Amino acid sequence: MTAPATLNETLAVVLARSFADGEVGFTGLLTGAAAALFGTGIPLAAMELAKRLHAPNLTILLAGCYHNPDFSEIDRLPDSEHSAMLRDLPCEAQMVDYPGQFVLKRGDVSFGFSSAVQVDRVGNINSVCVGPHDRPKVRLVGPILQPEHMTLFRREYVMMPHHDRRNFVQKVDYVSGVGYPGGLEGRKKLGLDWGGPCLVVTPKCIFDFDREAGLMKVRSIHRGVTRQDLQDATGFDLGDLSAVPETEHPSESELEILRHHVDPRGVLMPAL
Amino acid sequence: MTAPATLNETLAVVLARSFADGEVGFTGLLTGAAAALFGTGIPLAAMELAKRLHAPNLTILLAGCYHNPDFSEIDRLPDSEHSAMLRDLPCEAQMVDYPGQFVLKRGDVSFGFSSAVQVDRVGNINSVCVGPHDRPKVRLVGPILQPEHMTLFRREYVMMPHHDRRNFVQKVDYVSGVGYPGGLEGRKKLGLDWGGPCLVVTPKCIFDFDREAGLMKVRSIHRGVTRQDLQDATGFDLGDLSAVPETEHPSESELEILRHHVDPRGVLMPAL
Amino acid sequence: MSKAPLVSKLISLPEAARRVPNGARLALGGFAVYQKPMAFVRELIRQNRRGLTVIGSANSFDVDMLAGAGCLSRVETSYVGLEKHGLARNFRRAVEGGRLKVVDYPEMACWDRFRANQDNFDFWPAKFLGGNDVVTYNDEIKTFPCPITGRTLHAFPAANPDVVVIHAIAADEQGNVVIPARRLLPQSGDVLMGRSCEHVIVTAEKIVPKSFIKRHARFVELPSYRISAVVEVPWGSHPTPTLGRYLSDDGHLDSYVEASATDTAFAAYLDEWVRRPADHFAYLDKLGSAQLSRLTDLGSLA
Amino acid sequence: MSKAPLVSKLISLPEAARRVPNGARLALGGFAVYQKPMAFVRELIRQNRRGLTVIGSANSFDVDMLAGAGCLSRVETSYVGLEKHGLARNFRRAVEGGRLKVVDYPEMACWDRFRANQDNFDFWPAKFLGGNDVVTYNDEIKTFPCPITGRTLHAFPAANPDVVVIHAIAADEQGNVVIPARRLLPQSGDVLMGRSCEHVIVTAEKIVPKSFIKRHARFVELPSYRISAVVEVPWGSHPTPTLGRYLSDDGHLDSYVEASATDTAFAAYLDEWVRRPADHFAYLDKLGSAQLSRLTDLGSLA
Repeated sequence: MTAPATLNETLAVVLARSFADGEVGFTGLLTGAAAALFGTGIPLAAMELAKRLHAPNLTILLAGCYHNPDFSEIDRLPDSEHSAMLRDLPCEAQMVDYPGQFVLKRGDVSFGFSSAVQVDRVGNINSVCVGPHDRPKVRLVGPILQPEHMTLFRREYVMMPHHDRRNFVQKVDYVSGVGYPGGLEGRKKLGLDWGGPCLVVTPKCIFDFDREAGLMKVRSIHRGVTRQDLQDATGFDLGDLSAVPETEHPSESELEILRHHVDPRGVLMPAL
Repeated sequence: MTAPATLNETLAVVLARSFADGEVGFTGLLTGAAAALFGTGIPLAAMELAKRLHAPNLTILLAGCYHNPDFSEIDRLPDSEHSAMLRDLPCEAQMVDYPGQFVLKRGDVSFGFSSAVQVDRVGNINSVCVGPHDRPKVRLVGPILQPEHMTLFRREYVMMPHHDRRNFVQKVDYVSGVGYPGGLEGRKKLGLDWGGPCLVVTPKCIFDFDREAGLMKVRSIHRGVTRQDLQDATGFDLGDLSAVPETEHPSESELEILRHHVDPRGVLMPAL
Repeated sequence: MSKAPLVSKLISLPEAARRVPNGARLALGGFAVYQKPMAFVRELIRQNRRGLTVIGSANSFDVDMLAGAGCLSRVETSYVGLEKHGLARNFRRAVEGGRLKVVDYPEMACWDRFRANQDNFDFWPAKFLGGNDVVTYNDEIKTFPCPITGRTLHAFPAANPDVVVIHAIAADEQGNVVIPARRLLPQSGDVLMGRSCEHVIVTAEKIVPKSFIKRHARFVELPSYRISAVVEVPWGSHPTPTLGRYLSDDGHLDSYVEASATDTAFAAYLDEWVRRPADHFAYLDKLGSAQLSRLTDLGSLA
Repeated sequence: MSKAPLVSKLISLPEAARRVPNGARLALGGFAVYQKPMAFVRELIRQNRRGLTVIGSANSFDVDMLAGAGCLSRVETSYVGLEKHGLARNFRRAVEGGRLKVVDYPEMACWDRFRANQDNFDFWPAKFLGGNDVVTYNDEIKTFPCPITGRTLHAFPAANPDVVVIHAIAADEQGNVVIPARRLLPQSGDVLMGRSCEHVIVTAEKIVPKSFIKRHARFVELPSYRISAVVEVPWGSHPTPTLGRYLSDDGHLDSYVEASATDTAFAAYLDEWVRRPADHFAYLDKLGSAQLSRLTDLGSLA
C-alpha cells in the first residue's frame, strides 16, 4: 500500500490541480531550505506533475528565465539564478534579456509564486521592512519582483514557509505586492487590470480569497493542524473555522506519478 | 605630376576635413549609381580618408549598423543593407537590434548623410511626396530615417546627386527632415535639442547655413560651374554670388592617400 | 509515465491566411526587402482579402504586391520601396490614385510603436518630431507635458496589430521559434513584432523536432506561448531572402518590377505567379530547382 | 599609408575610481550576486569615497560593502541581499541606523529606469504601481494621464547615473567591449547600463587586441564610442562570479558574511582584504592561486 502523502506532496498536488493546460508558470529561485522548498521546489514539482496529468502544454519558467528545464541529470536544485549551472542546464529557451521571451506587461505569465515576510488580511505582501520605512526596525531585501508578481502576472500563489503571528498580520508595514484592498473594485480603482493573489499556502493551511470583498479566508486546514493552532499562529481573526475542511488529499495515482516520475530522487522536494 | 582632382575626390576631401577625431559617422546604403555614389560611396571615402589623416578614432557606421567595415576584400559596395554579404563583411561590431550599440536618442551619432528629392531654403528635406499628401502627384518612399537624421544626429550632410530646380525648391511639399525653420531659435521652439543640416553637397556647389537666420547659402561653387548655371538650376533666389569662392581643392597628399590607400580599386567611388 | 501529447499549432497556409479577416490591422515581419512573409502575402491575395491595414517598420514587395492586388486600404510605415529595384510602383499608383492611405512614421518610431505594445503602453514618447510633417498629417499623434520635467513631448500611438505574421527559419509544432545566431536587424524586428501581439502566425522554412529546439535553446526568442499558429513554408519569403537559407531572387524581382509598370501587366503577373499556381509548391515548381538552388545561402557552418 | 595610432582609454584602477567623485550617482553593473565590479568597489573604499548614491537593478555585496565602509548615502534599487548567503547585514545596519536612505523600485522598473535613459526620456510610464508603497515613499514618482487614452498612469524617473561601472570579460584599449555569446540576464543589464550614460567605465578581465574584437564583432555590444575608460582587472568581480571565467567564491563569501555580523568585525575584514593589500594583485595573491584556480568556469568551448 502507498505511504500517506507528506505535506509537501499534498501541497504540490493541490497546486497542480489548479493549473490549466497551456499556462505559463514562473518561479523565482529562493534560497534557504524552507524558503527554497516552498518558493521553488514545491511549485516546480506541482508544475511537473500537472504536465504529466492534465497540462502537458504548461510552460515552466525556472528562476523566471529558463523554459521547461530538464532536471533529470542534476542532483539538487540550483541555488544561484544566473550562474554557470543554469547557463548549462538543458531547457527549451533561455531568457537572457529584458524585455525577453515572456512579455511581462502583456500578461504572458499566467501565475507566479512569491514569498514574503508579512501577508495581511487583504493579501498584501511585504518584503521591504518591518517598522517605519525611513527608520525600520528590520530592513528586508526590498520589493524585488513582488510588485510585478501581484499585478502583471495573471494570478499569484503566495508561498509562506512559516506561519506565525509575525508573518500573518492585520496590515503589512509596507505594501510591496498589492492584494485586494477594497476588493476587486479596489484593485480596479488603483488602475490594476488583472492579477492578484489566488492562494496563500502555508505549513498549516491554504487561504483563498473572497475577491469581491477583498478578504483572505481559510480554504482548508492541513491534516494534524487544529483550528486553535491555526488561529493562534495568525495575527488577525480568522472568523468561524468550524466549516473549513481538511486540505484535499492526493489520489493514489497522483502520488505515484509524483514519487516515481516527477521527483524520484528528491531533487525538487528534498526531505528537510 | 598628379592628375587633377575629380569632383568626387574633391567632395570626399571637403567632407573629410570637416570630421573631428572620435566622431561617429552614419551612412545609409543608397542604391542607384548616382545616389549610391553621393549618399554612400563619397561619404565612406571621406571617412576612410579622415581616419588616415587627423581622425583615426572616427567610427564608420556602414548602413547604420556595421562598425568600421573592412573593404579590402570586396570588389563593389554592397547594395543590400541586411544581406548575407553584410553579415559576412569583417567589421568591429554589428548592430543587429534596436536600441543597439549607438544610442540614437542620446546623440551618439555625430553626423549622418542623407539624400532627398526636395530641399528647401531653410534646409528642410522631403522624400515623402510631391504635391498634396493625401493625393500626391508623385508618391515617394516615405520619411525613412530622415526625421531622426535631422534631429537626433548631431549634424547632417545632405548629399544631393542631382541639382535641378525640381530638387531645390522654395518650400518642400512635405517636411520629412527638419532644417532651420525660424533659424536656431525656431528649432528650439520646435523642441529640438541639437542637430540639423550642416552642409548640402551637390554636383554644382556646396551649401552651408546661416543657422541664426535659418537660411541655406552657397559656400562654394565647384570648378567649371558658372554662377548663372547654379542659379538657373536652383528653384529659389541664391542672392549675390559674386563673392562665393570656388570649392576648395584637395592637397597633393590628400589626393595621394585617397587614390592609393583609401580607394585604390574604385570600390567606394567607381567611375560612373 | 510518458507525458501527454503536446498541442500542435501546425496549420496549412490557407488556414493561416483565413485568420486575417478583411479590414484587419496586419503587421508583416521582415524589414525593407528582407525576409518578408511573401508566401503568406500571396495566399492573402489568392483569398482576395480586402481592406487591410499593413503596419510595418519598412516595407517593400509585401505592401507593393498587396497594393497591386487591391487588398489594402491603409499603410502605416516609414518606407515603401524596393531598394536597388527602385520605387514600389503598384503602391505608388494606388496612393496617387487615392485608393490607398499612407500614414507616415519615422523609421525608428515604427519600431517604437511595437515597443509600446511590447510594454503594453498605448503610446510612446518622442522628443524629435517637432516641425516634421509626420505630425501635420497624423491626428493620432498628440502632445503632452513630460510628467517629470513639464517639457512638451509628442506621443505617437502604439502599433496595435490584430495579427502579426513573420517568416522564420525554424519552429516546432508547438510554436517555439529559433532565430539563428548570425542574425541581423530584420530578424530582431520579427522578434519585437512577435512580442507585441497576442495573435502571432509564423511561417517557417522547416518544422523541427523538440530536440532541435533544445539544442538551440539560446536562440528560441519566441517561445511557444507567444505563437498562435505555425505553417511550414519552405522558401516562404521568396523572392525576398531568408538570412541563413537563401538570397534575394534578383532575377525574379526584375520581372516583378517590370510587370509592376502597369496595372494590366501586374494583373498578368498575379495570375501567373499567385492565382494560377495551385499552391505554394506549384509556385516553387514553376520557379524550378535550378533557380532555387542557385539562391542558397549557407549561413554559418561554425 | 598606415593609420595614426588610436587613442587608448586604458587607465589604472585608482585613476578610474577617482573619476567617481564624492556624492556621485553611481550605477554598478552585474545583477544581484553576479558579476559585480567588486575590484572597483574595493578601490572606491580605499579612496574613502563618501556620499555616493548607488543606482541598480538588484544589488548585493557591492552595496553591502560600500555601506559597511560608510561610502553610501542613498541606494535606489529593487533588492539588496546576498541570495543564498542571507541578508546584507552592513546594509541593514546602515538603514536601520538611519545612515542610509533606500528608494525602493520594482525589479523591472529598475531596468525601465535605465531604458528611459537609453531612450533619452526623463521618465518611464507604468500601469502596475497602484496601491504599492513604492509610490507612497517616493515623491519622484508622478501620475499623469495617458496622452492617447486619458487613463491615469504613473511615471517614474529615469535612472540618471553620473557614472556607470561594469565588469566584462574582454575589451580593447579603445573600449570595444565583448559580451560572450552564452550570456545571461546580468550581462544584458550591463549592456543596458552601458547605453544609458555618457560616462561608462569598464573593468575587464583582459585587454584584447583589435584582431580579437574583429573576430567577435557580433558580440561587441558596447563599442568604443560608448566607453570613457577601460581598466584591466583580472578576477575583477571576485568574490562574485564572471560568467564564462570563474564561479562565485562561496568560501570567501562565507567569511565575508561572518565578518559582516558587526561593525567591528567588518572593519577588520575591510582592513585585511581592502585597505591593507597594496593593490588588486596583492589581494589576488592573498587569495592564492589554488583558491582562484578552483573557481575557473570554462564557459563554452564550442
